[in-house]
This record gives sequence, structure tokens and C-alpha cells, in this order.
Amino acid sequence: MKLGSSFVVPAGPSRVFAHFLDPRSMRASIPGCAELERVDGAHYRGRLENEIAHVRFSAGFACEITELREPEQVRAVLKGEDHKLGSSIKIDALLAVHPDDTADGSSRVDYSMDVALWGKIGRMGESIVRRRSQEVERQFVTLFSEICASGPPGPDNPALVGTTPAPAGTAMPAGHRTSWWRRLLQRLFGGKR
Amino acid sequence: MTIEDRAGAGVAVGERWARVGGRARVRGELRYAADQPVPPCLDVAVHRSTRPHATIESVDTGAALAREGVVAVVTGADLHALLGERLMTGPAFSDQPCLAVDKVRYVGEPIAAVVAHGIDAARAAADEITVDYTDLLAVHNVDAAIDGVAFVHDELRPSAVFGDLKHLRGKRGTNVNYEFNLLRGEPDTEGVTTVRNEFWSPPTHHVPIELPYTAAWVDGDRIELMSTTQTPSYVRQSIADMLELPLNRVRVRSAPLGGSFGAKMYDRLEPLAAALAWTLRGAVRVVATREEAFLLTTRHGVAVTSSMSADENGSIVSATADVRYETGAYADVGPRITAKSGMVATGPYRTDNIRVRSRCIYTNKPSAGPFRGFGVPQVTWSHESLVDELARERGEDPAAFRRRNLLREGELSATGTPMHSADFLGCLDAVTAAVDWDSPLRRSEGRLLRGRGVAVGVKAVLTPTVSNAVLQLNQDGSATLLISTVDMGQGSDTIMAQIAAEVLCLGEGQVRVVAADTDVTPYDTITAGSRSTYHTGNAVRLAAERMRDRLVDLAATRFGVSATDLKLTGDGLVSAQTQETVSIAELVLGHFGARGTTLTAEANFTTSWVPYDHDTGQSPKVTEHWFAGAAAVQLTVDTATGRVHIEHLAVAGDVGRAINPTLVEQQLSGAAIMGIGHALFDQLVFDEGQIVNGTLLDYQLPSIKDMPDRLTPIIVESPHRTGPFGAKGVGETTIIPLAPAIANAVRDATGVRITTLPLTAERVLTALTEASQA
Amino acid sequence: MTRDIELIVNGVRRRIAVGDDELLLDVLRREFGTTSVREGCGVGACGACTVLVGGRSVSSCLARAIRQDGAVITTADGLPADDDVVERFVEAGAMQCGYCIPGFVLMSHELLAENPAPSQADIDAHLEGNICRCGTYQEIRAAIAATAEHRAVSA
Amino acid sequence: MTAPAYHYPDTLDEACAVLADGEDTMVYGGGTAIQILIKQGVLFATDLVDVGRVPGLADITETPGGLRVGPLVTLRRMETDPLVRSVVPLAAQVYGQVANPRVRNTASVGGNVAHGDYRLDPPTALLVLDARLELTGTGGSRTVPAREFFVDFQRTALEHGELITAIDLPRQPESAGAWFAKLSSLSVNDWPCASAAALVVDASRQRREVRLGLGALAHIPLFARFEVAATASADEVVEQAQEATAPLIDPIPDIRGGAEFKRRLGLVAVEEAVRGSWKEHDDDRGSRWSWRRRR
Repeated sequence: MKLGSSFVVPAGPSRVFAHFLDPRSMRASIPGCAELERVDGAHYRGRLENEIAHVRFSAGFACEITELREPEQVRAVLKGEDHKLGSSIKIDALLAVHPDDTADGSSRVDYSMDVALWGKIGRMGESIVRRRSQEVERQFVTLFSEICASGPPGPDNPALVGTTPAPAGTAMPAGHRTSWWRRLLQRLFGGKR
Repeated sequence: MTIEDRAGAGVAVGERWARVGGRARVRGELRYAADQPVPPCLDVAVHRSTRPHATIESVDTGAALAREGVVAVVTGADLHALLGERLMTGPAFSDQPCLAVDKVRYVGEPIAAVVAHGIDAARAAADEITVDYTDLLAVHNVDAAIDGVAFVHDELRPSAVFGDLKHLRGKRGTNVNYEFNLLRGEPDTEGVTTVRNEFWSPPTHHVPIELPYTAAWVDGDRIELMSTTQTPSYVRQSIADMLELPLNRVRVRSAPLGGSFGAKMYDRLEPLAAALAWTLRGAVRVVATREEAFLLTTRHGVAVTSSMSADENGSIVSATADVRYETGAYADVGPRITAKSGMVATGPYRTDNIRVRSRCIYTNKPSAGPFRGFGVPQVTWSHESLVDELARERGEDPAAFRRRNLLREGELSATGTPMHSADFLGCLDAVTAAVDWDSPLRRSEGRLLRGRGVAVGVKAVLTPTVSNAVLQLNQDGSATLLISTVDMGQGSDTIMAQIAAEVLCLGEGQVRVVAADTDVTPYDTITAGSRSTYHTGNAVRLAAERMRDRLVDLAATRFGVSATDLKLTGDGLVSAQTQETVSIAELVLGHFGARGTTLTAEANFTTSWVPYDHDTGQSPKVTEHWFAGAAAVQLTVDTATGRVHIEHLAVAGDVGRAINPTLVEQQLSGAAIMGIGHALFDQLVFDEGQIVNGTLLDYQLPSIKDMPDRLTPIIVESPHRTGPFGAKGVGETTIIPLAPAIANAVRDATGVRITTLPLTAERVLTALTEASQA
Repeated sequence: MTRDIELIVNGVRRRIAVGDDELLLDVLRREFGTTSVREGCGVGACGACTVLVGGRSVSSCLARAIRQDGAVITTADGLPADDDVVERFVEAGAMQCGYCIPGFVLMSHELLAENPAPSQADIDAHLEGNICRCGTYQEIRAAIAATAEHRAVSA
Repeated sequence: MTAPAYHYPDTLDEACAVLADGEDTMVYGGGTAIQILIKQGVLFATDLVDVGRVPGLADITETPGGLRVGPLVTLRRMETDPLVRSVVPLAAQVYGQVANPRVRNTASVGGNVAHGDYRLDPPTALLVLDARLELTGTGGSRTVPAREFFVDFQRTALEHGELITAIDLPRQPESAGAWFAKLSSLSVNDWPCASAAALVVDASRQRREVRLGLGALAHIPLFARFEVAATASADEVVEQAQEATAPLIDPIPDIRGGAEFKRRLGLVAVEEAVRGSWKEHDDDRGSRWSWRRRR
């Protein structure tokens, strides 16, 4: 399954690029990324949690940066396995940032992902998985833009203050779990709703 | 000897006898394998790979073993330690372990088996197994496989079954496990009109509604299996090899199958069940769920790059085909399919200049194996689309063009083997007449466009093979037939009974066929490839003839006349000289002086071939006989939705002689309906090696609503000189030309040529849009 | 957890213990030996596990046994020896491998009970969820039409 | 994976209490969808609350405004019950199109909508008929219009601890024209690739309201309505209907087709539904059984 798009963030390319490599920024941007830490220069590890329809997916993963073209492009391969669900995931992701021509001080982020899901979760229905992926994409764009806009990586970035890992998605019957939209709004605006 | 001379005196052949066990089938009282009594069994669940291609670093079975009800957890490494390389099975290549040993080669490959009390306990424990992998680059399609981006197997491992594959042993650095080449004349010759294209048939699944099942248990020093298999004789040999047992210590039984279509043959669940039962010295039962059944075997996805050229007279002067069979992670019988289909990849046409290259290619997907048609429908998709386009390029009627170029009796096929009992013209004429081919057509009606299409198909029967029959005539005049042919809905129990009854002048219901049991029924190569009527049928005929001769001898002694004076009739044996008659019952009673006695006769029927030349594929006898069929269709295409609706489908097969016309018509119709699915919507969809539509909620099968408005099966009979009463098989004949007949009709209706199957509404609508924009 | 329920299967009333999550399919095969009820897909899409519960067709592979307390269940192997639908199926040769046919027989009973003179479209609409992989659909249609005709004549 | 606890309460209060108590509770109605997820080994629920014994949930009653349908009423009963056929013929028609008769015998009206599947047929009818759903929890009941019930992908207005206790279906006006178009893209009996229900009702003496409910064409069932002159031609109404629905259509690509194909098919479904309902309003005024004849 291929996903990809581009979006504009209100921050310069160098700051955006710094966020790409910062585990704290990425953890806060990737929906369902419950843990993320850097092991060494090119390796990260963490945990992805997600709910697709009635199914909960929780996968420990390892991520390797396979290509780094500072300060514009990073390619990473993420591999994770949910033993309980008998499923694994592989994401080959390319993130690139370029100065945006339309507005000063902003950048355009291009991303493309090749997502493979294997095992029980991979056969539960392509449309369901695709739809969930679309949601994850949209959330990522919103969250990452917000974080880039709020400042450089690090504990002082207001968008990163108080971020706690939370599983993405919703369960059925719906509603008993705070919707991702609400959680997103809470995260962005400090629980104003 | 003419066919008439050898015809029996009876009134069985050609009769529409009721299918054996018909009422029991309707009421659900027929016992399939899973309904057969077996010793109390432990249940087996497997833990499956979540990677398409990876090295297995370690398997943690601790948590699974600790669960209640679990008796054992067995890994591929455990079995390899016990059985060594004998763990590797497969009909063409010994490349497949029943549990992955050092690496996994497709998503869903079994890695470890849990043996437990109850299937729920087994499944729950299988979920607890964890595997540590190191990923390898995966090969997801034939092009990547040919490029060799990664190798699915380190080296090729041909099995002992086919001697001609020996030279491939140990070959490294390739995903191509077999290549068949055919060369005739100067294939680069071009006429005045040439067409070429790329064709794709996707992988599909057989989906017999009965799920695969194997029970295996140890009885003293023997192992016994009850299994859903079309190939009990093969399985016995395979298990004997794996466990290093003499054949008489392996017993394999089958039962009537709830459909198969090629899904239940060679090594499926049997090696795992047998290995577990043998190593645990117990009884186990392995049942595949529907989702697991999708992983056991598939039909090959096939890419064909092909061309065809005609001269100014409209004769086909050359044809070429480059065929790539995607065989998945394990070769199974792929190399045989590659060769057998390669032989006919350019069609049943009189062509002097031919080149075919047909390759069998490993990828990281579930293994592909035999499927009704044995790879031929996929190449027919190419040649019947091409020949249609060639006719249209010439501005000629596609049926007339085929008619002129089709091979006649005695002419040489592409392989150099002459045609016999393959009445392509008869089939073509029958189907075109059925759909009123030449009548005017209302081509446009609202959103609908209407068109007609036709296609023919050719296939060679599996050769060489071996069949045996043992016929036991009971003193009361009833007969018991011992053969290893498996009735899976094709009706072999009925057909074989009719053949024996014809010779012995017995009536309906008087010959009973015993279900395959390797302790009892004699060797038979396989029940597959439409071979049983001809091959096993001939063994049955010969056994019955021997029995008849025996009866004649007994009667001659009884009446004191010469054997030539006697004739077997429905009333018994009649002496022309003395006008005396004795019934079979009296005769046998008189001979043995006891009731309930039996006379036994047996026969073997073995076919032979001349192996094809390695470089040219030529052979004076590459096959025992040919199958010929045709399909014609009238359909509409909805230009708003892209949906194809079939108004009339006519299919014909040259069956030599229909032993039972009702059963033959059902095979012709049934194969056609399956073919409709392949033409319009039936396919396995993969994403990075993962099947994404592997349940019947998503996988598409023809339902009653997909039936054509009219379906006409037509029997064509051009008797085979050595067939039993002239008969040949029929199971695959009409699936072969089905998809191209439909695509040719879509072409006729819309002007658009689609070369990728299936012709889904989306594919048709997209093609229509592109054509209108172009 | 196990509970006791009562089932009346093909006229035989029995009290049996079933687990909470046990399927009617498994209970029928185990407790009542109804070989005509078979798993084909496990998701209600093929019809091989069809039974009639109170005259209505049900996919026994999706039905929890515990919910059927007191149910009157008919399976194809429990139909009367002279069942007319069975007769017409046999006469029409409406069977090949036969694995799916019991499901079609029960669906036909349900259809004809509701609609004594079904058109071909009615037949198709009622049977669309039953798969015969051998492709015996023409014969099945003929068998149902013949049953309807016979019933009309003898009524 | 541990099997969820199975509860079999005898009263509605008891059911609500169990639903509210558990961490991941699900109502077990007809059970078809839940059993499939269990079979695939992907259902995560701590508790299943089977409401089969709760009295009163399987009734259909005529009300002054139309029908009140209990959540455990089967889809098959909606298709065949004479009351449903006479009061809301469109609903009867649409319920009769779901899956196959066997599934319809088991699947329930409540579970069908609670599942929130974007492809299901019945929501298209519920939307155009302006159905209302009664949702009940430990704190009491509330009513949510069907048009607000489908919140997001497989997510509905149901809150934790709530279950559907009734669906109120307003009477379909005698003069209304109704039509349901269902298009599959693979085998004929496959899931819909695009579906549309249309209801044409009199808005005033000179104007009519066209209501459209769409299935399988976005992550949730879609609803649109507009008014047209009673004298408009069918072509004009089709054009307006397609203009009204095109911006809403946002299909999920899958094995049944890409987004572009589904969009096109969706507009065909809209056209068929609009033509059918417009014509029925003109021709077949008051003929409640007309859809039967068309089958």
C-alpha cells in the first residue's frame, strides 16, 4: 500500500529537518506512536499502537535510517511485530523538506510511504486498513505542522509540552474512548473542549 | 480393431445413469473425509510466518507449551533434526518442508505446530509462539524474480519423481526453476499482418467448498491416513519416503471429495499430519480453515508476451510466446505445468514457425500448483486473444479465420505430435451455431453495447501415467471395482461402473466402486487432468474384458462347447450351439459350489511418450491424446458501469464418446461457470506478499446470480481409437477457452481489447474511457 | 462457561451442555451427528452450514448454540425419507460433489414455504448466498421449479 | 487471545449496567459481524452483552407517526413484514437487499447500524426516511436522528454503555416516489460498490423534495437533499442530484475499485435512484407494492 502527499508547514527547512530526526517530535506527530527513542545515530526503537475498527494493534518496532541527505531528505525503514495479533508491519518512509515558494519562512514537506501489513491484520480487509491509514496521515500532517510551527525540537517547544503517548484510533462501540479528534484538540489546545 | 468391435454388449455406455450416491449427496448423508470414523485425535494448529522472506533466528515455544491442553509444540527445526532432508517434499522439486526450517518464504508459511486436546486450545497456544526473524529482500513478482533481486531458494532441488529434471540439481543463483523451449521452423518469419501483446492472468484459488482435512495415526508399526486427497497413491509414496517406511506400512485412504479442482493433490496437509503422528506416536487431525486453505495452494499467475502473424491468404505463418509462470515459494508441480502449457502456448493452429519459452519462477508467495486446466487457460488467454485480433486486423470474421487455421485430424501440433480425436472444427461450429453467430445483432441498446465472441482451447493429457483396476465379480452377479480414482464430483464412481457394466452386461447399480484405500485399491498415478475416464477407464475396461473371458471359459467348460461359441448377454452366457443360457450367478455358483464366492480379474493400463527434445520441444508422441473445446458467447457491456452481462454462453468439448451424457454436460457447464468467474472477477489480490482478499467475504466466486441468461453445453464426439469405447475425459475442456471467448465478445461489443484478467467492471470502464479519449 | 440448553433437532428433543462461545455448527455435528451441516467458509458466505431454525435458514457457523435454547432445528439429513424437495433434486441431477447441496435443499424449503410459485428471479434472489463450486445452478433451479409444480398439481 | 466474557442479561437495566461496567464492552445482537471478527482472531472486547433475552427489543409497533422497530428485529422481518411493507416500503425494499436471506434471518436492525459499516444498505433508507434512533444507557434514553448517527469511519453516536433500543421510522408519504439502486463491481452478489436510496416527496404544491442516501461512497453513509420544481424533467433532477452528491462522494479505494471508478459508479447509482423515484412519484402514486413487481 502506497501513501504519499505533500503539505506546507510554517517553519524553515532546517528546523523542519531537525524535527524529522528528533524522536520526541516524531513521537508526538505520529499518531499511535506510544514510545520512540534513539538507540544510536541511525537507529530508533519504539512502539506503535493503533486501533483499526474493532482491532487493537500494538507493535514494538525498530527503525533504521537508511538514507540521510542533510538538510532535505531522510529515508527510514520501520519494522514492527505484534506477536499477540500475529501480525507485522513494515513501513518504508521517505520524508523530504524544501523551501516553499509561496510563503516566506515556510517549507513544503513531501512524504511517501510504502506500508506492508502481514498476518492477521493484513487480511482483515484492505478498505479498513486504507481508511485507517488515511486518518493517520491526516493526523500526522496536523500534528507535525503544529509542532514545526511552535518552534525547534526540544523540551521548550510548546506543542511538545506535556505530550503523553496515547493510542490512536477508536474502538467499537464507538464513543466510549475519546475520539482522536478530541484528543488531538486537547493536545493542541490544552483541553479547551 | 475398430471401436465398434470393442464395444461391449451391454447397454451402459452412453446412458444417462443416475449419479452414484445422488440421494445421499442431496440429503447430506454422504460421508466425506471429515465424517469418516478415525481414532480419537489430538488437534493441530500452526503458527504462521508474518514475513514474506526472512531467516528464522529463533522460535520461542515456551508460552505455548505451558498452556492447558497442549501436548506438544513442534518446530520445523525439530522435524528436520528427526527426518533430515526427507522432510522436504514436492512432486517436481523436493523443496517444501511442512514446517519452515531455516527460513520462511511467504506470509502465512507454517513455522511451528501445536498439538493439543481440542482445536481451541491448539489455536490459542499457536498464537503464543513468537519467532525472531531477520528479514531478507522479498521477491513479489515474476519480473523482480527473473532479475534476481533476491533468491527464494539457495539452490534447486529436483525430486526423484521426474528424471528429466535431474540436471537442475544444485543449480544456484536463480529463481527460474524450469524452462521449457519449443522451436519449429523460423519463428521470426513475418506475414503481412502481425499482432503482438502482453497478457496477464492473475493468481486465483480453487475454493472447493469442502475444506482440506487430514487425520493421521500410528497403528503398531504402520501409519494410517484419512485425507482429502485426489492422489492417494502419490501420498503413500511421499509419506513412505519421508518416514523411510516400506510402502506396506503406510496406508492412505480417501473419501468422496467435496470438490477439489486440483487443490487437494500431492503434498498438502499430509506431510505435517504424518510427521506429527509418527514422531508423537499418536493420532492427530489437521483441518484447514478457509483462510488457511487459501495458503495451501493457488493457481499460477501468468504473464505472456506473444505474437502471431498471418500471410496474405490468412494463414498463420508464425507464432511466439514468452510465458512466465509465477509458482510462488515452492515449485510443487509448476515445472510440469510450465512444460505442458508451453506446448500449446501458440494454440491449436497450423503454424510452421513457432517459438515458445515457458519459465517456472519462484516468488515469495504461497505456492501455486495444479488447477483445473493445468496452466493451459492462462496461455489460451494469450493465443485466443491474439488470433481474434489477427482476424480483426485482417477484417475477417474471427470464427472463419480460426476455422481455416485450426488443426485437422492427423496434422502435427506445435510439438510435432499428430492430432487425433480432437475435433476443433466440430466444437467451433457447434458453439457458433448455438449462439446464432451469423444472425444480425442489436449492437446498441440504451447504455448497453452488445457483442459476440468465440475461442477454442487445446490441452494434452498427462503422459506417461499408470492406472490399475481390480474387478471382483461376486457370485450373485454384482461386482466390486477396486480403483484408486477419487470421486470428487466429476462422477468417476458412476463412469467407471458404467464402463465395467457395459463389458459385463450388468445393470445400473450392479457395479460398486470402492473408495481409494492404498491397502486395498491398486496404484493409480492421480485423479487429475481429466485423465481418469481414458486411463483408469481403460484399466477398468481391460479388467472387465478379462472377467468376461473368464466367464466365457467357465461357461464353455460347463456347456462343453468352445469359447468362441459363447456370448455374454444381459441374461447371462448364451451358447449359440446348444441354445443354453446360464446366468452369472448360476455359473459362479456351479464353478465354486458355494454361495458368496468371488472371481477376480485385474488389469493395468500404462501410457508412454517420447520425451520432448530439450531445445525444440519436439516429440512424435508428447501425449497420449488431446482435449479440444470451444466457447462462444453473446453478452452486453454496460457503458455506464463497465459491467459485463452474459446473455448466452455455449460451450463444447470433444469427449471422444460420452460414457454418461448427463455427467459430461455437468462437467462442461461446471467448468464454464468456473471460467466465468476467472473471466470477470475471480482473483487473489496480493499486497507485498500478503493476500488481502483471503476470505469468502472478499474472494469472489460465481453465484447463481452470475449465471448467463442461457448456458448451453454441447457434447462433440469424435471417438478416440484407444479410448474406452472411444471416450476421453472432460473435466477441464471448457474452462480453457472461456475467458478469451468473453474478452473477444467484449472486444466485439466495444472495440476495446483488454489483455489483463479479470475483466472487472472497473477495468472495462477504464478501458472504455481511455479508448474514447484516444 | 457451560450452560444447559434444550434443542429439538429433526424431531428429537435433547438437553445438552454447551459452552458460551460454541457454535451451533459444532454442537450439531458433535451432539447430533448431523453430517449434512458443514463448515465451508466460517463467515456465512457459502451456505454449506445452513440449517433451518423454526423454518428459517440460519448459517450455523455464525450462530452461537447458547442462543438457540428451545429451538426447533431441521437439517437436510433429518428431512423425511420422502421429502419432495430431495426427490426433485435427485430427479434433476442437482448434485455433483454434493457438499453444498444440503444447504440448497434447506434454502429451497424456506423459499417454497414463503413463495409457492417462485419465478427464476425469486429463486436466484433466495439462493444467492449459497455457493455451488461445481456449478450445478441450472439443475438446482430446475429442481425447485419442479417441486413448485408438483406441489401445485397435488394441492 | 482470551475470549471475551459473555453476558446474558434478562433486563434492559441489567444490560446497561454490564455495558457501562466493562472496559471494552460490545452489544451482541444478531451476532453476525462479531462472530466473523472472532473467527478472524481479531476481535478485542472484554465483554459481550447478549441482549437476546431482554424483553421488548424484537417488536415492531405502529405509532401515530410511523413505525417503532426494536433493535433485535431481524433484517428479514423488515423485508417481509406486511406492516413494514405498507408503512415504509422503501425500508422493506432496502433491508431485503442486504447480503443473503440467511444472513438477513439472523442479523438485527440494531446491530446493522451500530456496526457503522459505510457499505451497508439500510442506512441509506434510514437517512432519506429521517429515522431516529433511541439510545439507552444507565442514565436513561436519548434520541439521535439517523442523519447525525454516523459520526466517522465505523464510529457512531453511541457512547460507552449505550445501546440502541429502538429505531423510529416516519411513515413514508403515500405520494412519495422511492427507489434503491445497488451496484456491485465484482460478482453480482458481492458487497455494494455504490448504492443510493432516493425518496421524492411533495414539498409544496409546486415543489418536491428529493432526498438521497448513499452507501459505500465515503467512510460513512452520506445524505443529501434538495428541492426542485414539480414540473422538472427527470434529466434536470438527475443533474441536480449529481451536483448535490458529487462533492460528498469520497470513496475508499479497495479491491472493489479505485476512488475514481467508485465515484463514477456512485453517480450512476444516484442517477438510477433518482430516475426510479421520480418516475414512481409520477406514475405509481400510492402503490406501495410497486417495488415488488420490479424485482
